[in-house]
Amino acid sequence: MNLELFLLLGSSLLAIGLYGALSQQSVVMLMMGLELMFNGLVVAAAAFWYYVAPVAEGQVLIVVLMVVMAVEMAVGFAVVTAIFRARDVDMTDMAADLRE
Amino acid sequence: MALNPADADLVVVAGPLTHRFTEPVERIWRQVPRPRAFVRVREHEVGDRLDTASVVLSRGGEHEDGGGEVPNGLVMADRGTDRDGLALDRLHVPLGPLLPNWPAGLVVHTTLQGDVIQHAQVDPPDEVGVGEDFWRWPWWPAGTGEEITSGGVARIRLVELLDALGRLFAVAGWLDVAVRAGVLRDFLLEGAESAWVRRRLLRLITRVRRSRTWWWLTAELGEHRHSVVGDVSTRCSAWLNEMERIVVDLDSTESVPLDGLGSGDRSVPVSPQRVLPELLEGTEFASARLIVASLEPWRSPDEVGSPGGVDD
Amino acid sequence: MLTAVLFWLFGVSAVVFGFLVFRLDSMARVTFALLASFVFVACEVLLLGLSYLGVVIVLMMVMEMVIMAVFMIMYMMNPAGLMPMAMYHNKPGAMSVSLGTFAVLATGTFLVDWPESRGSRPSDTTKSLGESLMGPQMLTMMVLGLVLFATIVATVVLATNRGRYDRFGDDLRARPDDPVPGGVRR
Amino acid sequence: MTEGTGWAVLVLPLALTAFALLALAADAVVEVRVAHARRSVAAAAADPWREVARLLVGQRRTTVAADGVLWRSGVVTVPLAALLAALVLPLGGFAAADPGVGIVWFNAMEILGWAALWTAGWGPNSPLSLIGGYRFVAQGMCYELPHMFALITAATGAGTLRVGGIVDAQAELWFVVWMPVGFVVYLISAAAMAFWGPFDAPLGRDLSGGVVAELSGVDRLVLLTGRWLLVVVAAGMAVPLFLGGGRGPLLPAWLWTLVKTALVLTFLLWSRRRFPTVRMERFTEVSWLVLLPLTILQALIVALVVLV
Repeated sequence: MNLELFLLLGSSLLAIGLYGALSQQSVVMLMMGLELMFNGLVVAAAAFWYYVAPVAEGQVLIVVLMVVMAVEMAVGFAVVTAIFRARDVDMTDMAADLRE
Repeated sequence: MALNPADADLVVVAGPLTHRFTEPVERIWRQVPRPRAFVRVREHEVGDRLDTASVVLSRGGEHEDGGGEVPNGLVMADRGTDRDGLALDRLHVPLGPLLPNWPAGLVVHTTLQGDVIQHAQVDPPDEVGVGEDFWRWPWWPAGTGEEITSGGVARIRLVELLDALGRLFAVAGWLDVAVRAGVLRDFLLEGAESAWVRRRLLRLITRVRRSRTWWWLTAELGEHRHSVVGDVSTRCSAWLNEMERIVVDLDSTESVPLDGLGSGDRSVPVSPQRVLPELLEGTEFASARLIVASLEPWRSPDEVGSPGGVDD
Repeated sequence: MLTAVLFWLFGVSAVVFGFLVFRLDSMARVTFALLASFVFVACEVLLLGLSYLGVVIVLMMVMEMVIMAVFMIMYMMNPAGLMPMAMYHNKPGAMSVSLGTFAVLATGTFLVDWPESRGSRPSDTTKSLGESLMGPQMLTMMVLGLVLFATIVATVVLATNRGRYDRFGDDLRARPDDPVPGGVRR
Repeated sequence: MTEGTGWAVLVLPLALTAFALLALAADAVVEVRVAHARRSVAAAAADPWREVARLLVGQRRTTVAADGVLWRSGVVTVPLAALLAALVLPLGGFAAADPGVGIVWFNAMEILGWAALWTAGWGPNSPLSLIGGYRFVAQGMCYELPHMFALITAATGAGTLRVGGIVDAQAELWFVVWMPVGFVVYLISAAAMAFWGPFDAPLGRDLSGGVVAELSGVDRLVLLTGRWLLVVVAAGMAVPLFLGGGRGPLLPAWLWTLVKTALVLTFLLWSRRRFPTVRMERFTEVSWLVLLPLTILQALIVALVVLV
C-alpha cells in the first residue's frame, strides 16, 4: 500500500467517470459521470494528505470537493427539472438545440 | 388478520362467493405463500371456524397495466402531466374489490403518478353483489310480523357507524382506536349489556374528540363544493355526534312503525360513482384512502326506498 | 497486511461498481452502484485515518443517492431497465479519451518523484480539521456556506413553477392556494 | 469508557434481539387487553415466538419482473444498519466501540435505512410497495435535519463527538434538563427513523403493508426484526445523549442504562397507540418551519452557554 496505488485507484475512477460524462446522452447520467470523477479526486486528495502533506488543509480540500459534488447535483437536477418542464427532454443532444 | 397475501397463511371466504369476487379471490390465493390453506365458511359455521382462521382481504391490482409498449409481456407505464407541470410516468392501478379496510366490492380505477391520484373512475355499482343484506337484519323480523324496537334500530345503527369509524381509524393508522371500535361493534352484535356499551362508547368518543392530532390530520381533506358536505373531519365529527345521540336509545323498547324506519339524522348517502372521482383526483394515496373511508358505507342508489336505506 | 487486503478489496470494488454505473440497464441499480462505489471510496478514506471525512462521505452519499434515485425514476426513460436500450453518443471517442487520460495519469503517477511526507500526522484528525476550518480556513468555510446558500435559492427558483404570488394571491395575504394543504396553514 | 473486544460484536445482536423480543411480548400483551381477546397473558406473550416460527417455515415469494438484487439487499440492510449504529451504543461504562466520531457514525449508519427502505419498496415491482418506499424518502427529508441538529446540540454541549465523552459531560447535569427541545426532537426523529409509531406510513395499513406488502417468510422476518432493532437502538441512544448514560443512584450503571432504555422504549410503544399516522404532506411544514428553527435556536443557546 503506497501513494502510487491510491493514485492509480483515483485515476481509474476519474477515467471511468470521464467516459461516462462524455458518452452518456442523458443529462442525469452525465452527472453520474461527473460525480464519479469527483470520487476519484477524493481518493487522490486523501492519499496526498496521508503520504505527502498531512496538514489540515488537505482535509479541507476534501470538504470542498464534497460541497462541490453536492452543489453540482443540486444545480444539475434543478436545471434538468427546468428543461424537462419547458421542453420535456432529458437528453444533452436535444437540449443542445435550445441554443438555436 | 393479514394485510396482504404475502403475510397470510389462510384464505377464508365468508359468505357466498359471487361472480364478482371469484377472480380476485383466485388471484389472492395464487399470491399466498406456502404453507397455506383455503377455507369457505357458510353463514352458520362462522363461529366454529374462525377461531383458527385469519381472514385475508387483499389489495386488488398488483401490477401496472395500461398503455405503452409491451416488452417481454410486461406493460410499461405511459406518461402524463402532473400537478407541477412535469410530464411523468403514470401507473394504472385498480383499487379493490378486495382491500383491507375498504368497502367490499368497490372498485376504483386510478391513474397514479408517484402516490398522487391523477384520475379516478369507479365501476358501476350494479355489479355489487354481496353484503348488502347484512345491514338490514334488524328489519328481517318485520317480514314475519314481529315487533321492532327503537333500541334495536339504535343498536344496528351504532354497529354500522362503529364499523365505518373502525375502518376510518384503521386507514389512518390509528390502530388502537380502530381496535376499540371493532371490539365495541362485536360486543354490540353479540347483544352486550347497554350500560356497559354506553360507558365504553362515550369514553371512545371523548378520546377521539380530544385528539388534536386527529383533527389536524383530517381537516380540509376531501372537501367538495357540490357533492358532499364538509371534509373528513366534519364527517367523522358528525358520526361521533350521531352515536352520542342514539346511544341513549339502546334500552328503549318502544316499537317502531315500519314506515318510520331509516328516517332520522343520517347523512344523505351519495353515489360513489359520481362523487369519488371528484374527491379523489389530485389527492395523495393516504388522503384518498381516508376520503373513501370517511363516506358512508357503500350503498348503491337502487337501495333507495328499501328499509334501512335512505331518507326520502 | 490486513490493511493491504482491505485496500485491494475496497479499491477493486469501487472501480467495479463505478464501471457498472454505465453498464447496467436499470436506473435504480445504476444509482445504487454509484452509491456502492462511493461507500468503498469512503472505506479507503477511513483506511487512511480520516475517520470524520470517511463517515461523512457515507452519510452524505446515501442521502444524495436516494434522492438521486427518485430523480432518476422521474426523468429517465426505462427506469427499471426492463426494456434494453442504449443511450450513448460517440462511444468510441469517449472511450479513447478516457483511456488516454488514464494512461497519462498512470504514467505520471509512476514517473513523478513524489516528495517524502513532511510533518507528522495529527492524532485527532477530526479536531485538526475543525480547528483549521474555524481558524486559518475560516474564509473557505464561509465561502462554502455562501455557495451552498446560493445553491439552495437558485435551485428552488429554477425548479419550481409556482412563486409566492401564485400561492398567496396579489397582496400576499390570502390563504395559500396549494394543491394539498400543509400542516402549518400559512 | 471501555471498548469491547470481538465478542461484544457477537453479543450485541443477541442482546438487542432479546430486548426487542421482550418489548414485542409486552406490546402483544397490551394488544390482547385492548382487543378484549379471550386469551391468557402468557399465550399473548408467546406470540412473538410463534410469529418467528411461522415466518421461518414460510415460503419466500417473488413477483413478476422483481428487481431481486435491490429488493433483497434492501431487506438485509435494515437490520444491518441497526446493528452498525448500535456499535457505539454504551452499556454502562462499556461499548462495542467508542470512536472519536461516534455521533456521526450513528447518524450515518441510521441513514442507511433510507437506501434500505427505498430499495425494499422498489424491488418487488408493486405500486403499493413503491409508494411505501417513496413515503420513507419524504419522511427522511422531514425528520433528518431536525434530528441532526438534536445530535449536534448534545455534541456541542459536551464538546466532543465521542459518545463516551458526551456521557462524561453529563456528570453534573443531564442534557435533557437544559436541552429539552433537542430531546423532544430526538424522540420524534427516533420514531421517524425506525418508521415507527405515528411515523409508520411507509408500512401503512392504507398501503396493505407498503414496503412489506410483498414480503413473506424469512425476508419479512429480517425486515421486521430490523425495524424492531432500529427502535431499540434509537431508544437506547437517547440514554447516552440526553439521559446521563448509566448515571443513577443505587443500581449499577449497566442496569440504569437498561432501565432508561426501557422507559424510552415504553414511550415509543405508547406513542404508537396514542397517535394516528402522521402524513408527511402535513408534517413537512411543521418539521421545516417549526422544528428546524427550534433546534437551531437550541443549538445556538447551548453553544453560547458552552462559550461563556
